[in-house]
Amino acid sequence: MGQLKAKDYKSGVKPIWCPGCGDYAVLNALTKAFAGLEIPHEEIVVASGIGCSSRFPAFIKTYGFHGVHGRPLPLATGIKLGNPDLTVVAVGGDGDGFSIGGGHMPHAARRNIDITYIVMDNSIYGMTKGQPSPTSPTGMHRKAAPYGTQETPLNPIMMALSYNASFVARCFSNKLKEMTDIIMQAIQHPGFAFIQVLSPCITFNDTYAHYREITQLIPEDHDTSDLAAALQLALVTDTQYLGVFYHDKERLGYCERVRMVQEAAPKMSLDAIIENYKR
Amino acid sequence: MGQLKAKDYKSGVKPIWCPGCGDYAVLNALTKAFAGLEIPHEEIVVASGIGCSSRFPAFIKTYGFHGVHGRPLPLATGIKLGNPDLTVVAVGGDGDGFSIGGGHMPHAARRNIDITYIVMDNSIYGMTKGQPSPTSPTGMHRKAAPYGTQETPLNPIMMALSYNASFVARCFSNKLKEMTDIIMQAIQHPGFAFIQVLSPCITFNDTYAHYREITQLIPEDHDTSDLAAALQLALVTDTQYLGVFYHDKERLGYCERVRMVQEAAPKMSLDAIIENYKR
Amino acid sequence: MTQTESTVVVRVGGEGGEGTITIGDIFSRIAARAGLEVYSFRTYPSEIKGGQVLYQARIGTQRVMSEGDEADVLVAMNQQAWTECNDHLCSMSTLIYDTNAVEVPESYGGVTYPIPATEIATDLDWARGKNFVLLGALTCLFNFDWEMTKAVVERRMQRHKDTLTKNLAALRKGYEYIQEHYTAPFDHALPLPDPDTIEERILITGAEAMAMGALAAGCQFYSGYPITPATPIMETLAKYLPSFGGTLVQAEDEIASINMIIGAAFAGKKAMTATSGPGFSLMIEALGLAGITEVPIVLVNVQRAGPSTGLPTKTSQGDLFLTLYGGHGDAPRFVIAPDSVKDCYYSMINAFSLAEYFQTPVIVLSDQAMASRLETMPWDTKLWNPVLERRLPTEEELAEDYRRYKDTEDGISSMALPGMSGGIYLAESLEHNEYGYPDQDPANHEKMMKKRAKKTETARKLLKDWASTARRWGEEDAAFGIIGWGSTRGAVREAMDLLQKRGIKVEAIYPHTLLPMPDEAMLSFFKHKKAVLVPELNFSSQLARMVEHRYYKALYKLNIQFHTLAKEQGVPFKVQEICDAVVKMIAEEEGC
Amino acid sequence: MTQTESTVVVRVGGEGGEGTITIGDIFSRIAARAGLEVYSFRTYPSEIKGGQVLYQARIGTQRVMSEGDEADVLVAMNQQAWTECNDHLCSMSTLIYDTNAVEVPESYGGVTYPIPATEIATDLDWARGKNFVLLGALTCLFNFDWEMTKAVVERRMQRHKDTLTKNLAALRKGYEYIQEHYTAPFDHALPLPDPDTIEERILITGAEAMAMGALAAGCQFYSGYPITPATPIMETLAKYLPSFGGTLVQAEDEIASINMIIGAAFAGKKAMTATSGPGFSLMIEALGLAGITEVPIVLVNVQRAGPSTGLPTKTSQGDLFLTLYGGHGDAPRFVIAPDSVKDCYYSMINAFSLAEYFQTPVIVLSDQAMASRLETMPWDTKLWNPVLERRLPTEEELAEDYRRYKDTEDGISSMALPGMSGGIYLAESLEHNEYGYPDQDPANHEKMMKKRAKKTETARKLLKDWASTARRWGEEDAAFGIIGWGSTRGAVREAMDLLQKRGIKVEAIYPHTLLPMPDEAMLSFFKHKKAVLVPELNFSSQLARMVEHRYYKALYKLNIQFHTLAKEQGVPFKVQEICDAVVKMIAEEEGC
Ligand SMILES: Cc1ncc(C[n+]2csc(CCOP(=O)(O)OP(=O)(O)O)c2C)c(N)n1
Ligand SMILES: Cc1ncc(C[n+]2csc(CCOP(=O)(O)OP(=O)(O)O)c2C)c(N)n1
Ligand code: SF4
Ligand code: SF4
Ligand SMILES: [Mg+2]
Ligand SMILES: [Mg+2]
Repeated sequence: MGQLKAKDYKSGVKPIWCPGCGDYAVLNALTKAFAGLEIPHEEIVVASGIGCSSRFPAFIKTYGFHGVHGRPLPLATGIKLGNPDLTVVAVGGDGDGFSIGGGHMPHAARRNIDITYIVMDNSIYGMTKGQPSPTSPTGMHRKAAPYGTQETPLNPIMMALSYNASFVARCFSNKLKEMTDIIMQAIQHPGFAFIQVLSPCITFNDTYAHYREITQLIPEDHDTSDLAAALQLALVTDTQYLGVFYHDKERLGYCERVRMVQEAAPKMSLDAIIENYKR
Repeated sequence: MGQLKAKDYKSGVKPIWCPGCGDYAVLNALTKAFAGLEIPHEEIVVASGIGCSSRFPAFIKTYGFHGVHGRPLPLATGIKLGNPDLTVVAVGGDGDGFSIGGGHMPHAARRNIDITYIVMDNSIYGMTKGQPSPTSPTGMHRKAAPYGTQETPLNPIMMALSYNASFVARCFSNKLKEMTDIIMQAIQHPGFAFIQVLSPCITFNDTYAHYREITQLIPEDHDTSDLAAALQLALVTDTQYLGVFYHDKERLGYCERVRMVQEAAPKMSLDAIIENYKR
Repeated sequence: MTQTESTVVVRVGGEGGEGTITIGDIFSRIAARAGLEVYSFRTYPSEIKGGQVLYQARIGTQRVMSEGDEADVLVAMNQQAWTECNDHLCSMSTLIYDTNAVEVPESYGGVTYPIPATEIATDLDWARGKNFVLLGALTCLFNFDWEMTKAVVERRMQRHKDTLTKNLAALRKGYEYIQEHYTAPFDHALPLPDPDTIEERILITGAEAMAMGALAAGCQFYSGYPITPATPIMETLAKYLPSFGGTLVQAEDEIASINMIIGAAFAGKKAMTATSGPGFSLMIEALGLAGITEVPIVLVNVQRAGPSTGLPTKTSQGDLFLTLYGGHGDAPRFVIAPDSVKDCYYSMINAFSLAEYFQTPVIVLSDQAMASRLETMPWDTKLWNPVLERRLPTEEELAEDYRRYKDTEDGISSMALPGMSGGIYLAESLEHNEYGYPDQDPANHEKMMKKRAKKTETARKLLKDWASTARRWGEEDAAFGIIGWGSTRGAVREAMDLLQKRGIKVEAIYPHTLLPMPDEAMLSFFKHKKAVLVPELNFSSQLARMVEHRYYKALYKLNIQFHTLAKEQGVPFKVQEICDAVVKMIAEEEGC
Repeated sequence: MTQTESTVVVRVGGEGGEGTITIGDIFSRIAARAGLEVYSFRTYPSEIKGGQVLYQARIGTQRVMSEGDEADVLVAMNQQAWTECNDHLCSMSTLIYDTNAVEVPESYGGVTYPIPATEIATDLDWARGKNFVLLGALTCLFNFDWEMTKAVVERRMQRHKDTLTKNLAALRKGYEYIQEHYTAPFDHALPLPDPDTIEERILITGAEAMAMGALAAGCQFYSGYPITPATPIMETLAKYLPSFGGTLVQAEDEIASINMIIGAAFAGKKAMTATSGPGFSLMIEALGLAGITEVPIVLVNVQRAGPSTGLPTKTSQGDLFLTLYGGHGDAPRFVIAPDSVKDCYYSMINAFSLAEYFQTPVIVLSDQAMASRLETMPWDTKLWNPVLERRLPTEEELAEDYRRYKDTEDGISSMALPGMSGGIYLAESLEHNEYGYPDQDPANHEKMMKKRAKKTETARKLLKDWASTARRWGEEDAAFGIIGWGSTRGAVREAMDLLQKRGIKVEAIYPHTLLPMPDEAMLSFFKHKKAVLVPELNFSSQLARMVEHRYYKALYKLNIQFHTLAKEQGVPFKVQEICDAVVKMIAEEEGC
């Protein structure tokens, strides 16, 4: 097992992504992370929603589930609870995760379900050909917004922190090594880990140059156990910090809590339960 | 018009609420606010979802819409955009707003749609007889959670701030005067105003005493234009601060932005548009 | 006693929040404990407190099949209870009432038991206990043993320790009030069996029976969102699932619920959710996902009256079309319609069997009346049908070129579970090839559509051998028939008894699965019929339209006239309504 | 030329991202500009780049009704385009190809135009321009005027100023290459009309036509969520709505979309959304809300192949059942099925009329093929049917005891708008009384169910007088019939032409509204039929099942045999498939 390479985790199906799409880097980082952690293929499930980024599971050699738009989190939650021994990674796009699926993250976070959630955020709807997404900047012109978007972009890191997610990080497709490292930490984290990856859509919203300019690693002295400090970093938007904002190492993951409930529950047979209905 | 009293805004339909339910105070505060602002009955719409709190529109003498569970925000957004001259208030419960409807608030906030959204938060599902809600404390025992809830409660104020809502406040049903005053500010605010009301469910989760103990007015010197400061206050959960956390007086409301787009758009007839399809 | 001499209908009416349901429920349990058969019905407003509430318990010395059309005994906690009931009470009936809350005009000719319940309770410094005063009086009239009565109350109220003593005192006072003031025998008292000879039965609601069925089937994962009237299924499983190593998650909404159970089932667990109309509507998208990815899930829809929020606490059978046809594009699903509380239990076992074996979503279509009523049922663990399990890949399959969606003859392919080495595949919501990878080729699409659809035909064959795929009552050669589904069964069967007494022969059929339809049973049922009636609790006669369409050729050939009886009022059929409709049908057909 | 002598089918095939669709689209526009009739079809994978792409333009000197079964001319940009097409190309056909990308075996017997497109483009230092080289060659072969060709390209590419000059150079090179190398006349060239006599027509997609129809109807509010293939409706309205003082919101999801339009319509605006299968499934809950609160909304469902994500870029008619029956409980809705691009325009106007007048949701059921194809259509603003508006309360009504949900004879009650003094009411998702306040009384529920259902009957009466509630083609006394819906119409009409040439008489009917069904037209259609064929693009013959059920008595009485033709492959019918099915039906019926 120790001999597994990143490429062994590629399914061999040619990604449908445009050449230069930021999502390739995420595929590389995740396969590297799996290889680095030596997780057997069959003990991994990658679940996704719908979008370019969500086509991910077809390209990776693990069990996969390409679900419906916006629901990778409930799907992955069910998978993990269905078999807590699995390593479960949910992936998707910014439209998938912050627009139609935006209602699920608060609950994945408050359950602290032991999955890693990677959002490939390109601030655009790639698959449907370039409509503004919840993280698109105000004033962006697209066919669906010919007069420019009138909305303020959401701040996914702030949101994740406000949901009290126990692991919150940001990566950039251009920084493969850092991303691999963070994904490895996230997978090892027993609880809900959220990673926003700035992953440019080269076809409809090429932000590589912009992000190269405004991204910056989180200062080394940042205390990742300090939520208030994490919020301060997240508030800054003209610089986009990269790295781990917050990491709560104390809180129990949901699977552990479920296990404790099961342990606390009296063992009963159906006949014993039925006794209750006899009286 | 100037002679309107709060009671003139009551519909005469007897609320279905249990005696002592916190929602009565919200009804009183909102009617007082309407009277105080001298808004004619017919220029107001109160829209809601489903829940005890969401039965609200039947009890108030304005146009009303009792919609489906979790959707008061899209409904109210449509109403306001359908007729921007109206005063539109969305109301609902914590289950309605933070569970099934949790995906809508980020978008109402980033649009900055000119409506007031009042969540009567009783940390319980009242109408369905007492299941835990997203704001229920960890370890709470109910029929649906006989081993105690395993989730961390959400922090609605933090969430609203992280969505960059332009007006964010918390009230307590026991403090009618303060609530009335805050609702008046919210209605006058041209943009999205979010108010969390601690509104105990006397039947399934009587938190009056608890809240009397842990609530405290926001210090007078708090600068409501300072988002970072607001976040610090919101982080505190053993004390529940009451008052306005954040108020962005600069940002344009959505209706104004829509108006500007309409103004910028060239006036065209259908025939003129069709010309484009002739070539 | 109205329909059957050996049963009594006791109705308790009062304001919501006064403990009306509580004493109705406890009365049912005492009666069951005393060895009587019970069948209850409750209606309440969607308010939490306030609003008029009604609990009806029908008790008897033989099996009770419906809640009964009219009350024999009314316990009136407030004026409205009496007023509303007065029109329906036949003159020989009996009224027990709180004299401090209800005024009965002198002209009223029925038997009355006036009891100053509020006064008695207030004297105990426990005014809220007036309901227990009335309950005490009621049980005394029925000659129920005091110790047994007390034991049942103690058990039911064990979570309310603080008020138990006071309520017991109130109960006692009511019991004694009857003993002291009334010596004449009570008209409606039923002969009680010797306590030692009482056959073991359980008293259970449809919702609880469904939860028990899920446990019996081996359900290990539940995710659901509260909704009236489905919540009790979740609450029952919340209590017991952990004892079986299972997991229950209260999801953030119905969309999350169904996606979670799809995930858990994909991971290898038997998984289910339960909801009602509005929640079911929200699950339609993901139902198609389970269909195309071939993940076994069980969904319970406890129907309530729609459309939209409608009448959330009232019963209906208005979701049939949505359940049969609700989905964009065609994907297989099965539908089971339990027709009694007991059948709720078995239906869940069958639902899991079908879901797991066919890797297809199965919907159990129940309703508010059935899910929330108490019924006595004998407890036996014998299963009517084999329990079927998921087909897992063999070692050979996994060893080489495993194809998750292999196009087999019966449409069923083996399903690898994450963790199985060699079984890696993609569960894909896009049209896919046999390996699960996206494939948009026209021929592939057609092939996979056919593969999935084959499962329905395989199921139709399999179900033929199953006991009770369709239930039939009455005489096969009867010229007049009734086709029904779900919880209308009780009223129909009682109506048939009454009709039989009048010399009218009718046969009834209740399909257990509505998808696939039990064609053979239906066609054999039609054989001797001249006309059939399809009674159902919805506005547009949904079952009738479906059946008429499916079998119109047979109906035409056999010249069978089709009659519908649609009722959409939020309340169950009365036995009399069924009788009347049958009589009318016969009159029309016989031209008299 | 295959089906009709006066049309040519040009197919362009290549890798996604190579500009295949671009040149196909521009070619269509050039042909239209030259005065020819155009009907196009496109299929592409759901990938953004990569995957095989196909664009088919059928052009002709007279009205073209389908995309044509086979290509007369293939423009092959890559090897796969040629390989895939080879089987289908009849030997007399013509191949234009990039010699640098495609190898054609010597054995190939068709006419070929080998063009070193990549080389030519690379020589211009603009390798990506190879598609324009091929386009230039193609237009030259068809004798299209160079200046006109150039003007169309300039206009279409105006947003890509940076590459325009290079592409025009490539275009010119391709045009010249033909002029230089081929002098013999091109087999497929069509006679071109004198530019001055060309009748004014527009070239428009179904999606754009629906957007125009919405504007014509006075739509003022749109909220939608992107989804293939419905997005172009949103994008077109985003561009134009503000010019009419209207508002467009890109919502966070489909649930928000439909709730927003309900809100806007409640506030007084004509409001709509558009979506496809998965999004439509998510709207089912709120559709019932619009039904019970009686709020007028228009929903467009541009169908794509399901189930679930299915084949998102491919066409289907698989959502009919969901559209007709998708809802918990019964609430009225109307369904309109446009059957051509032109009809897309009028259908939207009719949809708003029905929605507003009846205060009921109306669903326009289109599909991917119809929405995304270009068709030439004459532009006339004459409306076929009256534009109906919402009934507002009179002053008298508002002055006293206004009842929003008054139970009127036709089921329609006046609708006050917020802002109207005296009109205050509650739009209520619970069952309600005439004022809108919750009322759970059984009799009230039944009354209000009936009130709402009355609107369907009123509409049925009204629609009888409407032009084109059902369209019929062919001879009324034909013994054989075709019943179809939506975009299969073109193939059916062409098939009828072919059949007629062979002396086979057929009549076809296309209901414009599928709910309510145009019963009179249907029954009159049946009169002389011996057998009917129902071709449709879904797996389970949904329209056939609905029609068969609705009219089975008539069908039986008239002894009409019912034949289905179901195709669920993601692609439209070929004309030949319809012909074959009709011939087969006739053979079976005539027993030969
Ligand atoms: C219910 C539903 N609504 C809409 C769609 C159409 N759709 C497909 S992908 C997508 C958005 C993709 O954006 P994002 O999630 O950011 O992914 P990206 O393509 O940018 O990676 C949408 C709206 C759908 N498939 N299902
Ligand atoms: C789609 C849907 N799911 C579930 C329900 C059932 N339901 C009604 S109210 C409610 C929750 C109410 O809780 P909350 O919003 O906190 O309001 P409260 O009653 O506490 O004021 C639920 C789950 C519903 N009506 N619709
Ligand atoms: S369209 Fe954008 S997001 Fe999609 S594959 Fe291409 S570059 Fe990536
Ligand atoms: S149940 Fe709770 S929330 Fe509902 S009305 Fe009663 S006190 Fe209020
Ligand atoms: Mg994106
Ligand atoms: Mg609540």
